[in-house]
This record gives sequence, C-alpha cells and structure tokens, in this order.
Amino acid sequence: MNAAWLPLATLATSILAAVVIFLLPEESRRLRTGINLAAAVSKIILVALMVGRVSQGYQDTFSFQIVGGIDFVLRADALGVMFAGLSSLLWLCTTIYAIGYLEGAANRKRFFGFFSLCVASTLGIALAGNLFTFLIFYEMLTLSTYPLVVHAGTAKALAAGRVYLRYTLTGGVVLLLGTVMLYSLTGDHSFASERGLAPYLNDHRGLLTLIFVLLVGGLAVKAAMVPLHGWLPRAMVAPAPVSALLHAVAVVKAGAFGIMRIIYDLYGIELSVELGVTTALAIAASITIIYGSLRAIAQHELKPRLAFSTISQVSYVVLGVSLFGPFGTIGALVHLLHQGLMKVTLFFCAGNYAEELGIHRIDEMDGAGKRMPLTSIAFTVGALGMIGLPPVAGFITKWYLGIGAIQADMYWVVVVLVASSTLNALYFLPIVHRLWFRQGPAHGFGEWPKEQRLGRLETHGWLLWPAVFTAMVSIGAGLLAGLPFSPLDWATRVAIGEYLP
Amino acid sequence: MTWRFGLTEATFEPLWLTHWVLAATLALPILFGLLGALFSPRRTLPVALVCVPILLTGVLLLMEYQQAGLLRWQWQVAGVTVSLRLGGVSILMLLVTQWVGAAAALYTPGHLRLTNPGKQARWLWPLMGVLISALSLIWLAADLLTLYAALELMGLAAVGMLLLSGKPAALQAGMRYLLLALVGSLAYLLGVALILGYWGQLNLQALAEVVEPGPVAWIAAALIGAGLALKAALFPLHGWLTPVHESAWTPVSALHAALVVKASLFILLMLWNILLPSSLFAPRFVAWLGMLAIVWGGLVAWRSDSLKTLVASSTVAQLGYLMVAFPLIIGPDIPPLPKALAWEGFWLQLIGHALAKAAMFMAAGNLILATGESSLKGLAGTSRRLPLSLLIFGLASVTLMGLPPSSGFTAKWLLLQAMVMTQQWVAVVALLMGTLLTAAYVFRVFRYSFDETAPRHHYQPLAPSMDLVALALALAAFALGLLAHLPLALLQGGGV
Amino acid sequence: MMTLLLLAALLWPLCAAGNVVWQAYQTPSARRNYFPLVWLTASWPALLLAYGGEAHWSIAAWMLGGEWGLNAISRPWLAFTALLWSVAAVHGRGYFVAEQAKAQAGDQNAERRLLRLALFWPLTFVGNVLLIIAQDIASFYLGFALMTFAAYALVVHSGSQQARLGARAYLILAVIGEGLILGGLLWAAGTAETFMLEGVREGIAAADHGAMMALLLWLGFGVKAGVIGLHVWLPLAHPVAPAPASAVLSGAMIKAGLLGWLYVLPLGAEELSPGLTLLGNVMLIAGIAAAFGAALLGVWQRHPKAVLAYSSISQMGMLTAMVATGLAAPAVWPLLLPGVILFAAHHALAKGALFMGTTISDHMPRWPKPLLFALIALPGVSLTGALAAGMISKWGVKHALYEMDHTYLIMLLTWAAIGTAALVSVCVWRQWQQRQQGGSNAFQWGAWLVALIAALITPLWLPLPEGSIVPPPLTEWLGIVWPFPVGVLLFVSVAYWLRKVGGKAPPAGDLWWLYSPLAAHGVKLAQAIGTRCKAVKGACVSVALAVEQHSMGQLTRLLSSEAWMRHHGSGLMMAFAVVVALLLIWEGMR
Amino acid sequence: MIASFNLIEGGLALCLCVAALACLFDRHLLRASCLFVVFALFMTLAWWWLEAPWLAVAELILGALLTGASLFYALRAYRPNGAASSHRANATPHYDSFRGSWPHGLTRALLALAWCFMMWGAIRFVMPEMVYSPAEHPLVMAAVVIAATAMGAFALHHHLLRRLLAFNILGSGVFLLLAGMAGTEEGAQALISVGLAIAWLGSLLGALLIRHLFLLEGKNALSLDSQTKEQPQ
Repeated sequence: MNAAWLPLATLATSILAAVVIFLLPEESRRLRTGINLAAAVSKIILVALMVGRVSQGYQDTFSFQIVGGIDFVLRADALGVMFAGLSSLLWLCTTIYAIGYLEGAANRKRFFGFFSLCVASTLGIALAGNLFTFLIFYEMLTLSTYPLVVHAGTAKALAAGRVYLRYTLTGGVVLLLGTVMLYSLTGDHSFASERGLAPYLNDHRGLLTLIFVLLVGGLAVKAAMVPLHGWLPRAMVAPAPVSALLHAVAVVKAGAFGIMRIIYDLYGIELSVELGVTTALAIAASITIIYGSLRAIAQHELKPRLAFSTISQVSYVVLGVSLFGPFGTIGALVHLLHQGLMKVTLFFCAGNYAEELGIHRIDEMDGAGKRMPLTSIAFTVGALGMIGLPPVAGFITKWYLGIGAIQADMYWVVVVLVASSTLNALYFLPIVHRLWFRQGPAHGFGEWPKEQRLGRLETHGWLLWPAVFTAMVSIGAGLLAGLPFSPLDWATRVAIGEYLP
Repeated sequence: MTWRFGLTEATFEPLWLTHWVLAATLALPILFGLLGALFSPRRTLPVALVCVPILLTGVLLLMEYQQAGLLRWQWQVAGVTVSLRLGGVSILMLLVTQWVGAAAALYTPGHLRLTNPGKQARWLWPLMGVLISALSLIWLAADLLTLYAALELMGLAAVGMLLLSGKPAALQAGMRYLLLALVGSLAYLLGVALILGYWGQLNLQALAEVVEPGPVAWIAAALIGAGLALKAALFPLHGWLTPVHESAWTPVSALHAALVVKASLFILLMLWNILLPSSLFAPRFVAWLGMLAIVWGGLVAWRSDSLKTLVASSTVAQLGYLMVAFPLIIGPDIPPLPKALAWEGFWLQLIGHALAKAAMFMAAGNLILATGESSLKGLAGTSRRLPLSLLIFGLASVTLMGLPPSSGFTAKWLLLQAMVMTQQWVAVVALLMGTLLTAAYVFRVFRYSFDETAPRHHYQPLAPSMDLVALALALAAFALGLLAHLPLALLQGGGV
Repeated sequence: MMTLLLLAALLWPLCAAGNVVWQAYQTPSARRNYFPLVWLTASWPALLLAYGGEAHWSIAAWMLGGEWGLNAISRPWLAFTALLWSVAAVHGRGYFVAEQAKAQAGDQNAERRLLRLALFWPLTFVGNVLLIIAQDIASFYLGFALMTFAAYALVVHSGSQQARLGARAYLILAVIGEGLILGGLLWAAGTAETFMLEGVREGIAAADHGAMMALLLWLGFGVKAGVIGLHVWLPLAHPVAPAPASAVLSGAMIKAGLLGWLYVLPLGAEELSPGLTLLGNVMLIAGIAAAFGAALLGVWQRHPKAVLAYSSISQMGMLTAMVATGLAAPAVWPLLLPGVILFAAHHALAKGALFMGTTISDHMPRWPKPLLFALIALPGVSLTGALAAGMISKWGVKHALYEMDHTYLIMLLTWAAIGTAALVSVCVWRQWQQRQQGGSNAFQWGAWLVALIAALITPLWLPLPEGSIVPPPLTEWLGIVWPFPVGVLLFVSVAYWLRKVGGKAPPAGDLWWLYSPLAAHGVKLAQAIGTRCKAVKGACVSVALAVEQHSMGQLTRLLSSEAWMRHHGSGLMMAFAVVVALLLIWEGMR
Repeated sequence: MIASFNLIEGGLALCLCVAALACLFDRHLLRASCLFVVFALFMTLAWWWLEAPWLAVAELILGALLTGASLFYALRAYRPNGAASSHRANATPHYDSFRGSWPHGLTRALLALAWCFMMWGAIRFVMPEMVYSPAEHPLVMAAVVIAATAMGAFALHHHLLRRLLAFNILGSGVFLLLAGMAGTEEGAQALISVGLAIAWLGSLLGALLIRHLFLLEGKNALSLDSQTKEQPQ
C-alpha cells in the first residue's frame, strides 16, 4: 500500500501556506498568524503520520516523469522523515518565535511567505527521492532564503545577501554539474536503489571520484565547510528567527543532509570508503571543526560567535558521515537533529537578548542571567550541549562520533573531538560565566544598551517559550535518549537500515 | 534529422475543417488587428474575447495534429508552389506564439491606458496582428519562398511596432534595425538564389532530398546563416537589439524578444540542418560564438544601469544557450541520445525563454511604469510597494537563471546532459557560467529593490491585468520545468 | 524500597535547589532563609541509600542506557560522601549566619552570593551521588561533569580577587580534565564497544593501546584527584572557598577522581600488558612524589587551608601510589582495595573536620583553648595514623602490602606520614596564630564535632564487606605511630630554625605560577599569530579588492566594445558569412 | 546574333555597374539619388532583356518611381530652408561630408572583395559554363560586382540616406543574380517580386525615419554617442 499523497501533502502544506500568505494583504496579521500556525501544526501531524508509516516499514512514494529518464520523486524513507521531523518541529518553534520577533515590523507578509517557502524547500530536500528532485529543492532553498537574509534592507544586509548568493549559487552550479555528470553516467538513480554505484567502479573510478568531489563540493558550500564558509557569518545580519532557521535546519543542514544522501544512498558507504573519499572528507571536516572553533573564540559579538560555532558543529555531521561504521553514522544522523535543537535555542536566546536588552556584544552580557533567567538558562543549556556536556543532547552525539572514529581506526578524530570540545568550552563558558557570575546592569552597574520591556515575563512570551521549549527538548533528547522515537533511536534505526539492508 | 522539422511525407490528408482552421490561424490575427485599429480597445475584455478564437484555432490544430500526425498542404498559385506543414515543432511554436501573443495583447490595453501614447497607438493592433500571422506562417512554411515572405513581413511589422513609441532614441534604434533587417534578408535571399540556381528547388522537403555537400551548399549556408544571424541577434551581430528594446513599448518588447528573434533562429537551424548535414565546424563556430554570447550578454546585463537594457542584454545571453546547442543538433557523429536530449533542450529553452522573457519585460515595464524611473537605482524600496511585479520578475528570472524547478532548469539540464555525453566541456562551463552571470544581474535588480533606506512616496498604480498577464506567463515558464514532458511529447510525435 | 530511596536521593537535592529558586522569587530578601530544612537534609536520602544494601537498577530510556548500582565500592563511597555532605551542609548553615544576616539587611551582593551557593550546593551533590552510583559511562560522565562545573560556584563564592583566581584555575584544569577523560573514555569504550564502566575496565585490560587509554583516564581523573603537576588548583581554590565547600571539595569531590580510577582502570586484573604495568610504576612514582613534594611545599604556607590543601595533595599522592599497585602489582589489589576505601573514607571525614576546624579557630567558642586546639588537631593526628581510625586505615593498607612483601612502598608511605604530621602541625600552628574569638555558632561547631567523631570512628560505620577491616596487632602500633611524633619534632625544630634564619615561603599553588606565565605566553603567541593571520587576510582582501576594481575597470572598457559591435553590425555580418564560408570550404576540402 | 546579344547584354551590364558604383560612391546626395533612378531604369531594361516583363513593370513602378520618390522625399528634409536647417547650419545639406578612417574603409573593401569571391565561387558551380567563358553572362558578373560593392558600401557609409541607397542597390544586385542563375521561372519571379515590394516598403519606412530623425534630432547618421549612456558610470 503506497500512500503517495502523504509526502505530497506534507510538502504542499507549507507551499500552500506560502501562497496564501502572499495573497493575504499585509495588514491581516491575525489571519496570517493563524495560517502559519495551522500549517505548522498540520505539518507536524503529517510528519508524525509518516513516522508511523515508516516505522511500519512502508516507503510512501510519489513520483511522475518530467522528461524521459528523469523523474520527480518524493519518498518518505527513514532518513528523510528524520530530517522532515526536525524541520517541521523547528518550523513551529521558529514560526512562533518569528511572530513575536517581528511584532510591528515591516514587510511581514514577504517574510512569512518566503519563510514558508524556505521550509517547504527544506522538506522537499528531506523527502527528495533522487538527486534531481533534491537539486530542485536545494536551489529553491537558495532562492527562498535570499529575501530572508536581506530582509532588513540595509546596506549591510544587502551586501551579505550578495555574498550569500555568490557562494550558494556557485555551489549550486557545481552541484548541478556533478548531478548531470552522474546522470549521464548512470541514468536516473534513486536514493532507494539497493545496488549503489558499485557496478561502475571498475570502469569509471576516476570519474566517480570527480563526480563525488563535485557533488560534495557543491553541498559543502551550504554546509559551510572551510574554506567555503564565508557566507555564513555575514548572513548573521538576518533577523534572529532567520538565523536560527538557517543555522539549525534549513541551509547548513541541507548541505549536510545532502552529503549524507550522497554517501549513504547514492554512492553507498562501502564504495565511498573504497574510493578513499571518506578520509578526505573527514580531514576537511576536522579542519572545519577546529577552524570554526578558533575563529569563534576571536569573535566579540554574540551572533558571529554562534555562526562560527555552527560552522564547526555542522561539520560534526560530515565527520560522522565520513566515519565508516554504524556508530559514526548514528553520530552523524543524531547530530543533525541535536545540533538543530541546540543551535536554534542559542539563536532564539541571542535574539531575545538583542530584542529585550539590545545586547549584541558578548561583553554586554554581564549579569543578564538575573534580568532574563529563563532565557539565560536556555542559553546555558544550549551552550553546554554545544560543548558536549551531558545531559544535553550534544553529549550523545559526541559520544557516538568518538566511538565511530575509534571503530573506523581514525584515532586522530578523537583528538579533534576532544580539542573541539575544549575549544567550545573556551568560547561558550565565558559567556555563561558572564551571564551568571558577573555583575552587570541587573545588579545596578551600568545600563543595558537598549532595554525594552516587551512582556509581562522577562520578555515577550512568543519569544520566550520557543527558546525554553527547544532547550527542554535538547535536554530531553540527551537525558532520555533511550526512549523509542527519540532522535537517537530513530538515528539508530536509519543506521541499521544502512548497514544491515 | 529533417524529420524532426516535419519535412517528411504525411500519412493523412488534412480534413476540410483543418483547411479552414489553418486559414483562420493565419488570417484571424490580421483581421482582428485591423479591427483593433478601427476601434482601438481601451479595456481588456474585448481583447480577451478576440483572442479566444485565435487561441481556439491553435488548439484545434493541436488536436488535429495529435490525431493525424504530420499534416501537409500544397498549393499552386500562379505557377508558384506554396507548401505548408504542421509538424511537432510547428504546432508547438504556433501555440507558444499564439499564447504569448495573446498575453501581449491582453497586456496592451492596460499599458496604453496608463501611458497615454497618443494617436499612433492604434497602429499597434494591426502590426501585432501581422506579426502574429507572419510568425505563424514561419512555423508552418515548408518552402523558401513562403519563409522569405513571412520573414520579411515579420521583420517589417516588428520594426513598425518598435517605432511606435516615437521617441528619437526609438527612431534611431528602429532605423538601425530596419536597415540591418533588410540587409539580412537580402543575404538570405542571396543564399536562396544560389540554392535555387543550383538545385532549382524551393520546397524544403524536396531540397533536403537533393542537397549534397559542396561549395554551393556551403556558401549558401554561409550567406543564409549570416543574414539570419543578424536578424536573430546572434552574438557579434546583436548590437541592434538592446537599443531597440530600450525605448520600445513593453508589450512590443515582450513579443519581439520572445518570438521574433527566435523565428530567424528557427529558420537558420532548419536550413543549416538541410544544407549542412555533415558539417562540423560551422555549428561549432556558432557554438563558440554562443559561449561568448552567454558571457558577453551576461556581462553587459550585469553592468547595465537601466532595467530594460538589462532585460534585453539577457536575451543575447539566452540566445547563446540556443547557439551552443547547434553542434549537438546539426553536427555529425552525435549519438542519438545526446542528439535527442539537445533537441528537446533546445526547444524547451526556447519556449521557456519566450515565456519568461515576455513575463520579464512586462514585469520590468510595470516596475518602470509604476516608479517612473527606468534605472535600477529607481527600484529602491519596490519590494515593499510593488511586491507582485517584483515577484513576477523573480519567477521569470528563475527561469532565465535556469534554476529549478523552472523550464530553464530542465532545458539546461537536458543540454548539459547532452554536452557531458559528448564531452563538450567548454560548453558545459559556458552554460554554468551563464547561470552565475544571470544570477549576478538578476539579483542586482533585487538588491536595489530590497533597499529600504531610500523612501519613495509616489507610485503609479497599475492595472491588475498587467500584473496578472505577466504572472501567468511567468508561472507558465516556471511550471514547464516540471511539466516538460507535455511540450516535449509533441516534439517526439513529429511524423516519425 | 531501594528504588524509592534512589529517587529520593537524586530528586530531593533537586527539590532543595528548586526550593532555593522558588524562595528567591517568593520570599522577600529580608525574611529569606537560604538554608532551610530541605536544604540541610538534601543529602540525607543518599546517606540512607548507602545503608540500604546492595542494589542494581537498569533504565533503558536513560541516555545511552542507564545502569546504576550499589556494590562493594560504591556503597561505602556513597556512605562517606553523603555523610560528609550532610555534615558540611549543617556546618555551612552556621558558617553563613553572618552573611545571611547581611543579606537580610539588604546587601545585594551577599544575597546574590548566598543564593548562588544555596542553589549550586545541592546540584554539586547530585552530581557526586550520580557518579558514585553510576555503572554506565554516560551517567558517570554526567555526574562527574555536573559536580565539576557546579562546584565552580562553590569555589568562586566570595567573589574576591583570589577567589576568582582560584575558581579560574579550578575551571581551566577541570575543562582540561574533562577533555582527557572524554578522550580516554571514548577510546576505551569505542574499542570495547561498550557503554558500561566495567566494559571500559575490561577493554583497557584487553586493548592494544590499553596503557594509553589508561594514561588518559589517569590524568583526566588525576586533575580532580590532584596528581602531581595537575594539582595546582587545590592550593589555589581551597583557601578561598568557604570552609564547608572546602570540606566537600577536599573530602568528597577529589575522591571522585579516585573513584574514577577505581571504576575505569583495570586494577588487579590478571595478565596486564607491560604498558599498563609501566603506567602503574609511573603512577606509583608520581604518587610518592606528590606525597613528599606536597608536604615539603605545604609547610611553608601561611593560610591554614592552603596547608590543608597541600595535605590533601599529599594524602591523595599516597592513595595514588596505592592505586598504582593495582597496576604495578595486581595481585595485591583484592587485599588492598578495602584498605584504600577505608583510607579514602577516613581521609574524607578527617579532612572535612580539619577544614571545618579552621572556622572554629576563626570563631572560637568559649571553650578552654587547649581542649579546643586539641580537638582541632585530633583529626590530623588520626590522619598520620597515630590513633583511632587513622591507625586502622594505615594498617589496612600496610598489612595488604606486607602480605605481598612490598616493603619499600610501606617504608615510603610511612615516611610520607612524617610529612603529614608536619603539615598538620603547621596547620594547627597557623590556626593558633590566626585565632579569633566570637561569632561561634552551634551549627558550626556541632557539625564539626560530628565530623570529627565520624572521622575517628570511621571503620565502625563504613559499610565495608565483612572482615575487610583488621585492627592492627599491638606489635605493629609503634611502626604506625612513630611518624607522628617525628613529624611534630621535625616541624618544631625546623620552625625554630626558620625563625632564626627567616626566608620567603613559596606561594600557594606552586606550579600555577609557572603554568600561568607559560600559558599567558602561549595565548600571547596565539594572539600574535592571530593578528598576523588577520593582517595577511587583510592584505589578501585589499589585494583582491584592488584586483576587482581593476578588472571592473577593464570590464567597463571591454564592454564599450558593445557599442562598436552595434556600429559595425553589417560589417560583422559580412565577416560572419566569410568566416563560415571559409570554415565550411576548408572542412569540405580536407 | 549571339555576339550582338552579348554586346547588348554587356553594355547593359556595364551601364548597370557604372550607375551603381557612381550612385554608391557619390557624396552628393541629390545626384546619387538621381543616379539611383537611372540605375533603376537600367534595371528595368535588364528585366526586359531577361524576358521578365512583369518584373520590369514592377521595377519601374516600385524601384524607379516609388523608391525614387521616397528618396527625394527624404532628401527634402535637408533642404536649406527646411525647418531643421538651424540644427546643422554649417553642414552642406546635400553633401555627405563624413570621412571614415582608412582601416574602416580597407576592411570594408576587403570584405566586399571576399564576398565577391565567395559569390563567384558559388556561381562557378551553379553555372559551370562561366568557368570557361566568363563573359558569357555579363549580367551575372555585373550582379556579383554590384551586390558585393553595395554590401561593402552599406557597411562603409554612415549617412543614412547613402546606406538606404546602398541597400536598394544591393537588393537589385541580388535580384539580378537570382534571375541570372535561376532564370526567370515563376519561383524566382515570385521571390523577386516579394523582394521588390519589401525593398520599397523598407525604403519608404527608411525615408520616413530619416526625415523624422533629422527633424527631431538633426541627425543623419546612427551615432555612437547614443550608446555611451548605457555604459555603466
């Protein structure tokens, strides 16, 4: 039984939401909010349905032919549903947050319209059943995020948007080339295909490697791997919910997820190891991890520091992918989710500080824990998770990655992990320290840069609760990782499917 | 290869109804154009009503084609044989012509109402009618004489339309266009003279059977190629294109960029296909020029400050994509699969570009009309005030950039696949460069439009039909990306 | 029942922490009691749990699969840890009376400090309990990390310059330690594919690189346990922390490092690889060096708590040496283990009592001074092994070593006790010098007395397996007792001599003053490299910008040929035709 | 008989060539226009000679009369007492004083030569007999020369009217070539008729435009400077 409508409906939810939002006038705030939330909730329900179907062993597929030999395929497989689940969950949180964040701002219609499109693209990426479909949504994502990045319309934002496009479009073009070459070599190749590309190994070894480099090179731009990361810190001028979404689910994750698809579902992990590309990828990821952390230490503003942290963290996923063995895979998969949760928390909090107190620089954060305790707790949870301390979800990831590295006989990766954890501690602990242990305006020393009283609580409820929720989920994902349908459990399920077909 | 152009024997004779439909297809646009000159409609509704029968003829022909396959007509008029045929390409391009033409016509009343151009505006209608008829004839014509006549008719109508705005710049550009177009047709005629003198055949199908490679074929091909390349604004001969669009009316620009230059290109492709069945270098030469065109057009568009120049220069680059496909379609020793892919890619790119460019011109026209400024800087803040026009511009530019899921993407995909299969890496690079350059100039527009720092106060409100028509075109170009097999299926059915 | 107790042991401290937050928002600061009954009793369920007998729990949903248990090691450990925490909490209530009064009077700073301490105290305790009962890696690591990082708040409590320095030293070393532990655990667990501590133990014994893993883990836990070289935070943090915090730091928390060793090192395993044996010897030397070195440095300290910190290092050095025998001479280990536990427990309580004692001399109750100072010195005397529990614990270790004929070790340990005696003497002497009257409080000295008594009678209450405690035979007494008088005599003579000669004492934290300039240099170097990189990058960017500008100019010039093409359209067309014709002819003629 | 025929044909060809060349390279516009009418009349004769009376009539009406009229109509704009004379008071109205650079002229000449050779090369194959006796078809030869020269002149000149003239002569040359090679069968006649009509329409439109341009802008050539404003900054 094939419920083809399910992936299609899931995708259509957010596209429809985008269309309706574009059609609504700018002023109808309530209706737009309602549609946003309804679409987000219904998408979560649909994804939950898909999760149920997948766990029963179905793979719902929707496909039609575009031209001869090229199909448009949406398929709900375990890996895709995992990413879809993350994006739909965080979409809800981010939508709520964005509604609060943009209260009274201009151009909300455009913002929410493209926001929905952005999520639709992410979902399409998650559910894409072959490389062609993936490419479609991958590029759609680039386009739909551009208006979000330049939303503020300032010169800085516009410049950032230009840089963003330069990087991502070039990456997209390289990806396109790789895809076309692959199609020319092998024809339409579904992600669900069992046989991988191994039959082509003997005759086309060099070509396969070249295609791999092109594909992963194109994806690495979005995954912000060094030296293709330049757009990410600049894109920080976007509004906080956008940064949160870009960093947690949409853009960087799309790149990382794409690399996963390439290695697991297209080439097959054995073939990738055989080609020797995984080692190169692991080295690149390690360089990114260390470089990102080092650069993060040098930042004096909160959002750029988080941005470099993202650069570092997303490469954990890539690192995990490049480790041969189930543990590395589980680590990569689970980090995809965990990093999303934690990073989104951190960005929500950063946005809260900026909105409520006008804090942008780290040295302005002294004693903010007293003024905004819940936000600060959420931030602390996210920061500790990034360091990889238990019980936050980051620990689980780091653990699996480390074990995966050991099993793949790449001991140096453990060194990288430990070094990265230490570096993470070096740049996150000072912030936490400032929040809780320094005395600042809340204790009567000095003043906040630009304080607003946005709500009855420490800040506007729409801003506060998403951050608290994601922080709680981050802890929950770590503390109760053994529960069924937890990120770890689902990642294990996917990995088992990968290694024991 | 000639079967792809429908130059083969037909299985069925056309029914009597089909004759009438054909006649209506060719005559109705002129007729309605004259009516338009008489009544000069100020509203969209009558125009829409008039468009319906024309579109209906196209649909009827399509149905006929799908039932009977290739259709041929041949008449003797005073000793001269006129032959037409309705093949896959013909019907496809006919439909595109009619629909884009209808869109331009629907756009026109709103545009005229807002711009108030004066008396000469009424001449737009008959010229448009003639243009559509001539174009339809070009797609259908199967002999060199008809082609020549239709080509000339189209050229003159196009010049006339472009001149209508009456500005000095328009006159000057129009003059250049006129002279070059006339000379171009004479070069074409010179080639035809050689063909006629050597083989004594004007009928394309008969010609295809007797043609053999030799100096006459080569020189004729060179002359025809040069003339048509000038008319089609292929790369080094494209100079007249931008100024023409700079000052023309929006619907005229839309029609011109979407269809007129394509018609010359179509003839060029078809005749070279017949004359040079096994030549390698000439198509390669065109392909190299095409690569240059992609880069050059992109650069010019990128550095231009005026919105219309940008859009017009982008046509040069987009034609480059079509030129690059030449060696794949014409050249010898191309395996069937890449050939078929390139063929499909060529037409999809052509159609996609026609739709998207028309939409883009309309969107650009709307923006210019609303802001009252034609420079890019004048767009500051439009993202807030004119989101719909900008969205249309964006949708159209997605197609031009060749980003998914637009028809431009699918076309580019097909072309790329064909090129990769035949190892034409330079062309691949040029195509990809084209994407980036297109993105560069398109997003320059957006960068200005997203600028919130420059507040503006007065915007001219637009007629809803203007945006809706453009939106429909842009969406069509967009949707063809995923529904590409619908038009491409027509191509494959062409009288195999 | 045990499960309920377990839940209570973990949740009750959390309730206490929650209560603190709740009070902070509910009760006005003037009436706020930072140390209510809930807070004081936070550690009691855990204490009860330790006496509930052995037990085992598995919780599949917990992180990577929770395995918790109370066994021969963790039960006594939990017992003495919880006891020390309970006593220290009560002591703290007395200790902080003055500060609380200040807070209630409206001192914002005091209020903030107390709130922080009251909040983090139970959290630290939860971490401590969790790491003791955990049998799986994740829970253990969680407990360890929670304890480590929450304790930062305890160290930094006073907020003074020194406190911040001490806290920073603590935190930096803790982070390094966490990194080392993580690396070691990952390596070992990855090789053995296990989530359990036991698996790690077996894995290290079996793995090829077992010695390296063990080294990482040894050093990682060694940060907490004050292994020589990594001990520098102890003398910096202890003097500045409030006395009850020092007590738990020194008594319970540094023991967590020891426990870590016991859990993960393959102590007493058969057929250890040569690498592990070598590591055991290194540990042994390091331990002995710490035992002596700390004593030598400690006697110079002015602050009694610093002296005690060095004493802790010294004591932990001895324990390190004992643990090392588990690797160097695995056969001894089964006999030695109960002795080690007893030693640790005794040291915990005794050190706790000594630290609390430092506050007693600061706020002397109106007791006869000789009695008071005798009591203050008593746990120290016990530590040297001269009486009561100290003697028994010493013997517990010694007789195990005797059985296996490790006479050198015994000798060294005995000599180290001289150092202990000297340190205790210095401490008491310093306290005598710095004694102050008044401000005494029943909670304060009551808790102190309880700790003192508990220290003296450790073997009686410690839930060790039957028969593992052997009272020393009378013949051996002298051999155990003699270091104490010798140490005191040594101290007296040296002190007398020193008073004549004079001289400068080495600063507390010894090696820290070597590390920090080095680190500062390193940071400076890194910054210099960073600046250099930035400069290079800036140069690259400016060059790129210049190139871009130049090429843009070129481009503009190039694009002007567009006008040329426009103007020469017809000529170009002619050329086009000629070129195509020539191409075709050339091709055709070939 | 044949020789006399050839003589007449040769003379006609010579006259055509001379008229065409004179028309193309005469800088005096009025005279050039007159020369064009003369050329058109010769063309009429040529059509008559080639036994295509209909074409002769068409040429007479469309080519000589109507096109000539259009040209003179355009020329009237340059009349000294015209409304626009103030724009270019210093310029001789009926005289094209524009001097191109010599490389410009040289390249055009070379290109025209190349076209000449190209057409000649093709004709060698279309009419193999001409290889042996080139003088057999003097009209065809004249047509080649005229067409190539006119093409070169079209590319060479700047003055719009002269370009229009060049285009017309080019057209005639092409038609002549067509007729010479393909004979005057119906297809060729149809092509030529269409071409004549179009040429006249084009000339008319061109003449109108020339007038307008001159009256509006005072321009009689397509200038380069109008493009500079499209260049960035």
